Amino acid sequence: MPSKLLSMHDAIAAHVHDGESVAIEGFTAFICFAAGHEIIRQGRRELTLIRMTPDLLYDQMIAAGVARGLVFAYLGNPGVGSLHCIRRAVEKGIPRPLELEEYSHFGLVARYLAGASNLPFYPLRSYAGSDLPSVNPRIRTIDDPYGSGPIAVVPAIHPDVAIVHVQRADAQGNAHLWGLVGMQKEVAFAADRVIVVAEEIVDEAVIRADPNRTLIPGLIVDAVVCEPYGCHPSYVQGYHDRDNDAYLEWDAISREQASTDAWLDEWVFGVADRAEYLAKLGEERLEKLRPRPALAGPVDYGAYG
Amino acid sequence: MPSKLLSMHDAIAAHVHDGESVAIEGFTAFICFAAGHEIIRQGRRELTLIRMTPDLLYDQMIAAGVARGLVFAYLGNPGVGSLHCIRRAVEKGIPRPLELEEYSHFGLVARYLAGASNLPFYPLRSYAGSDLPSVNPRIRTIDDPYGSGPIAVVPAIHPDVAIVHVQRADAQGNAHLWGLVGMQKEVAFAADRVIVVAEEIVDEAVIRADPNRTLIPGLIVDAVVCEPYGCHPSYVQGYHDRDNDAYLEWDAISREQASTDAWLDEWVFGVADRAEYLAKLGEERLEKLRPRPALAGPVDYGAYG
Amino acid sequence: MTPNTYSPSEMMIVVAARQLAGARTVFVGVGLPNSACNLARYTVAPELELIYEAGVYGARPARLPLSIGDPSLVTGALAAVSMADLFGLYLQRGLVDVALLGGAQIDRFGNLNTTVVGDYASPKVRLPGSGGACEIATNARSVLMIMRLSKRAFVRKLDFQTSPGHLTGGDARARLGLPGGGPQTVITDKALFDFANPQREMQLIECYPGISPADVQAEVGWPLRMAEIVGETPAPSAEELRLIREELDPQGLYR
Amino acid sequence: MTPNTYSPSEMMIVVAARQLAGARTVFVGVGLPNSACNLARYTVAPELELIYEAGVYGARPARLPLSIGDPSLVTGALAAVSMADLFGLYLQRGLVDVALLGGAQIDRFGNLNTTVVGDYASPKVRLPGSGGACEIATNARSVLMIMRLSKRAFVRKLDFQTSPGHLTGGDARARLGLPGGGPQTVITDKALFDFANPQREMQLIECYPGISPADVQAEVGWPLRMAEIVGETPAPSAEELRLIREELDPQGLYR
Repeated sequence: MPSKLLSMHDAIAAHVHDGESVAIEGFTAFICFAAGHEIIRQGRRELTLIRMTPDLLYDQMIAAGVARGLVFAYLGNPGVGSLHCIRRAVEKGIPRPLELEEYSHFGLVARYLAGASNLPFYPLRSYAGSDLPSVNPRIRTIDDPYGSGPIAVVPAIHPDVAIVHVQRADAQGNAHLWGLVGMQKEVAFAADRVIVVAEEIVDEAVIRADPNRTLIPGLIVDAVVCEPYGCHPSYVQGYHDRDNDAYLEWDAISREQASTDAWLDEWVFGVADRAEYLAKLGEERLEKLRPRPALAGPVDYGAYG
Repeated sequence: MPSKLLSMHDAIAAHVHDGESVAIEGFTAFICFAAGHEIIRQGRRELTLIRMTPDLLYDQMIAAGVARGLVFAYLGNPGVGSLHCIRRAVEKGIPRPLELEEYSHFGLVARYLAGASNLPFYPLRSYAGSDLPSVNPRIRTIDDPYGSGPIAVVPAIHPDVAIVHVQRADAQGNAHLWGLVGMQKEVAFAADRVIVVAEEIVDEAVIRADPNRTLIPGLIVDAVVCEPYGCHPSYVQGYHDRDNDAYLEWDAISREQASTDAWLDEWVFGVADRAEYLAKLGEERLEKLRPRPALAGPVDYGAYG
Repeated sequence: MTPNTYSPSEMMIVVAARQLAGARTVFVGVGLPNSACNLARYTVAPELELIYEAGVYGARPARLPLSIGDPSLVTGALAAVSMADLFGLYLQRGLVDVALLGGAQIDRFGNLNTTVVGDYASPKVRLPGSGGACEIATNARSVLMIMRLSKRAFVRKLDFQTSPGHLTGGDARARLGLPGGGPQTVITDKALFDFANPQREMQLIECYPGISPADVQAEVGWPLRMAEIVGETPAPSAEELRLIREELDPQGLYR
Repeated sequence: MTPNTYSPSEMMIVVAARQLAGARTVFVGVGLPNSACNLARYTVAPELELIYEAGVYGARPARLPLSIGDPSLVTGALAAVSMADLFGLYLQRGLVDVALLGGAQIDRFGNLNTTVVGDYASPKVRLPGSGGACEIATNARSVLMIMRLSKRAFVRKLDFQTSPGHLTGGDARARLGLPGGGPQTVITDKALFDFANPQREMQLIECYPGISPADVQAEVGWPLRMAEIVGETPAPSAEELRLIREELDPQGLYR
C-alpha cells in the first residue's frame, strides 16, 4: 500500500478546510501544537474547534481568528489559570465573537463514544440539577425503557477532522499510544478524517509486536505526519515533559491582544514549520524536558505455529 | 492492606452461593475451567450461568446439574461442533430443564458495558429484522431522541459474581491482561463480586511498571487465586496453547450423559483440586502446549521528578 | 487429490476468495471462510486485512487457526482490542467491507437461521444461536454467505430468523434503517447466487463445472430465480490450488 | 514560616486531609486538593488510592504534579485508562468514595458555579466551565468542597448552577435520582462546614484558631446556620506541617 506519510504542511493543506469542524485532542498530554500552528499559518477561517479542554493551543488559534465556534467542556491554562484569549473572544468579541457549545468532560467523552461507534446518542448520569442543559439544547433527557427513571443523553459527534498525536505509528497510521490515552481513540474513530502525528515512524513489525498497544488502526487514518516534539509545550509520555515555563509565560503574553499577536508573529508566522520552531527554541531547552527512562516490564504474546 | 489471596476452594466457598448468577468469561481464551470444576465439586445448585459463548466448561457444569438458567449468545464447541450436554438439557431436559435467555454477542457485550458503567441500558445497532426480540422481552426498541429513528437497547446486567482469569495479578487483584481481552474488563466492572484467577502472582511493582496494561483494578476484586494452567484446555496468551485434543475428545464424551458423568467422576470429582488435575494430565501434555516466546517491544513511560 | 481435480470445499474456498477482490477489510469466520480470506490476500485482494470478532484487526496467523479465537490470530496482529471495541468501533462504525456468514437455514431473501430447528421453546435441534451474526448481518457493508446446498438448508420459510438478510425483499432493509448493504452473494458447493435484482431475491448466476441449473433447483426449497444468463464458474486454477494445499492448509484440515 | 505558625493554605490542606480518614478512593484535583490527598495517605488514610480524571487510578507521583494530567501521575500508577473508562467504570460505577471540588460560587446547599459570573450569553467573567465537576458532583459517594471564604464566593444565589449539591435541600437529590451522596463538608481558609441536618443546609461546625463565628458570617452572603456547638478546629500538628513542608511540597508551590 502507498505510504500515508506527509509533511505537516501537506497534511493540513489536504485535510483541513475552511468552515470545517476540527478536533485536536489530548488531555493535557499529546496536544499537537505543531498542527494547530500550521492551521494558523495556512490562514484557515470559520472553523468549529472541538476539544474537551481548550488549552494554550486553542487560545492561540482563537486569538489568530481561525474559529467561529468552540465545542468544549473546560477552559483553562492547566495548573496556571485562565485562557485570556478565549475569554477576550467570549467576553468582548475580540478578535471576533465565538459561538460556544458547552458540555462537561464526560458529556463530550460520551459524544465521542457515540460518534466512534455510530450510535445516535449516548446516555450518562450527569446534568440532572445542572443549568447546562438550559444553555445547550443538545443535552436531552430520556426515560429508561426499563423503568429506572430519566437519564441524560448527548448526541454523537463526528468531527470533519481529528488530529491525534501518538508516540509511534507506522507509515499506514497504525499507532501505539500509552500514558494518558484520554479520548484519542474515541475522537479518531468518531471523525470523518484522521491525521496521525507521531514522535517516531516505525516499521509495521514494531506495531505488530504489541497489538494490544494499538489504539488507532491505519484503517481509519488519512495522513501520517512525523513531527518529534510536535506537542511542545505540552508533553508526550516517555518522550518529553511539559514545558511549564511556556505555560506560565503564556499567562502574561495572552493578557493583551497586542502581545498575543506579537507572539504569533514571532513563533507561528515567523517560522516556516516545526523544525524552525524547535531550532528557535533551542536544543538546550528541549534537552531539559527529556525524562529518565522507566521501561514497562516484558510481556510475552507467545509464538504459536 | 491484607492480601486477598485464597485457594480456589476457599474463593468459591466464600463467593459463589446457590441461586446466584455467575459469569465465567473469556472469548475462547482465559476460560477458567479450574473455577468451574470447583463449583461442580462444591455441589452448587440453581445457578444462573452467564457467558457469551458457553464452551466445554459450561457444558460440563450444566451436565453436572449446577444451573437452572443460562444467559448466552452462542453455544458451540469452538472449531469442533455442538455442545451436546447443553443441547440435551434444552432438547430433553437432561439432567434438568434449562431456562435460556438469549442474545447476540454484541447484545451481551452491551449488557456488560451498561452494567460496568452503571447505565440502565445500552443501545446497539442490531436485532431489527431478527426474531430474537420476540423470544427475549429484555431486548427492546426506543426512539433516538435526536430523530434518527428506532434503535435496539438491552438492559444492564450485574452478575453476582464474575470469575476472570488473567496472566498476572498482584495480591490485591490489580491485573494485567493481554491478547484477546474480550469482555473481561466489562464483566468484572459489571459484577457485584469479582474473583481474579492468575497464572502468576506478581509484586505490585510489576503492575505499576505498565499501568496501561492493567484492565482490572484491585479496587473491584474480592479474591485472588493463583492457578497456573487454570484455563486448560482453553488457553492463555503467551502462557499456553489450547489443548485441541481435549476439545475433540469432548465431542465424543459428551454425546451421552453416562459417558459425561464418567468423565466428571474422573476429572472433576476424582481430583481434589487443580494441582491434582494437572498431575493427572501429566507434565508432558502441558509441555507441548507452551509456545515459543514472542516478546512485545519496549515501551518507555519516563521517570519524571 | 491430483492437480487436475479438486474437492467441493476447495471450490468453495476459491469462489469465496474471488468474491473478495478489491475488499479492504473482511470479517472472518473460521474454517472455510478463513482459508478463503487468506487465499484472497495471496491473489485478488493483497491489501485485505482480516478482522475477527474475537477482537483482532489485521491478523497474520502463523498457522491455520483452530477457532476464531486462536492465539495465533493475536501474535503479530495490527491490533488486539476488546469485543466492545471490535463490535462498536470497527463493525458498527461501518469499517467492515465484507463479512462471511453461514447458517443452518437460509431463505430466498438471504435471511439466516442459526438458532433452532423446530419450535423455539421446544426445539427439535438447538443450534448455536446468533453469536455475532445478527449485528454482522446488520452492519457489514456487504455479506457473503457460504453454505452447502441442500433442501434442508435452502428453505421456503425459516424456523427462526436469527439474522437479517434482505428481509421481505426490495428496499425492506433500508426502510427498517439497517446500515449495512445485506447479502451480496451465496457461495455453495455447487453454484453461485447473487441478489442483483430489484426484489433482492436470491438468483442463480453460475453453476460450477459439471452442475446444471436443474441439479441446483433440486436442492433448493423454492422455485429458484435464474439470472438471464447462468454462466459456468471457472474451476480453481493450478495456482489457487497450490496456495491452498501448500501455503494455507498443508495439513488439509478444511479441504 | 516557623514551626509554630502556619499559612491558611497549610491549614486547608491539613483539614481536608483529616476529612479523608477511612476513605479508600479519592478523586483528586490539582494544587491544594492534591497535597491534601497525599497528606491523608501519610496520616489518616494509608490505604487511600488517588484517582485523577485524566485517567489514572492509584497514582504515586514522584513529584508534586503540575496539573491533573501530569506525566508523573502515570509512571508507577496502578492503572492508566481512557477517560471514557475513568468516568464510566470508575466514577459512574460508584467506585469513588470522596471527590474534592471547588468553584467560583457556592450556595447554601452546596451547589456550585464554575461557568460564568453574570449572564451566560454575555458574561462579566467567563469561568472555566464544568470540566468533570458536574458528573463528579452527581456520582461520587461524597463530595468535599475546598474554597476560600468570601462574600463573592459564598452567595445567596448562583449566577449559574454548574454542578449539583443538595439542590433545593432536603431529599431533593434523591428525588431527582442522583446516585451520589452530595456535599458533605466545605473546607475554607477560616472555618469548616457540614450539611448534617434534615434540610441539607450548609452549617458552621468549626472555626479555625483565632476566628469567630461573626468573622465567618461576615464572609458569607446569607444568614449562616450554626451547629449547636461550634468548635475550634485543632491547628496543624508539627508532624502534619513537617510532611507538607518536607515530603509533599518542598518547593512550596501550594502553601
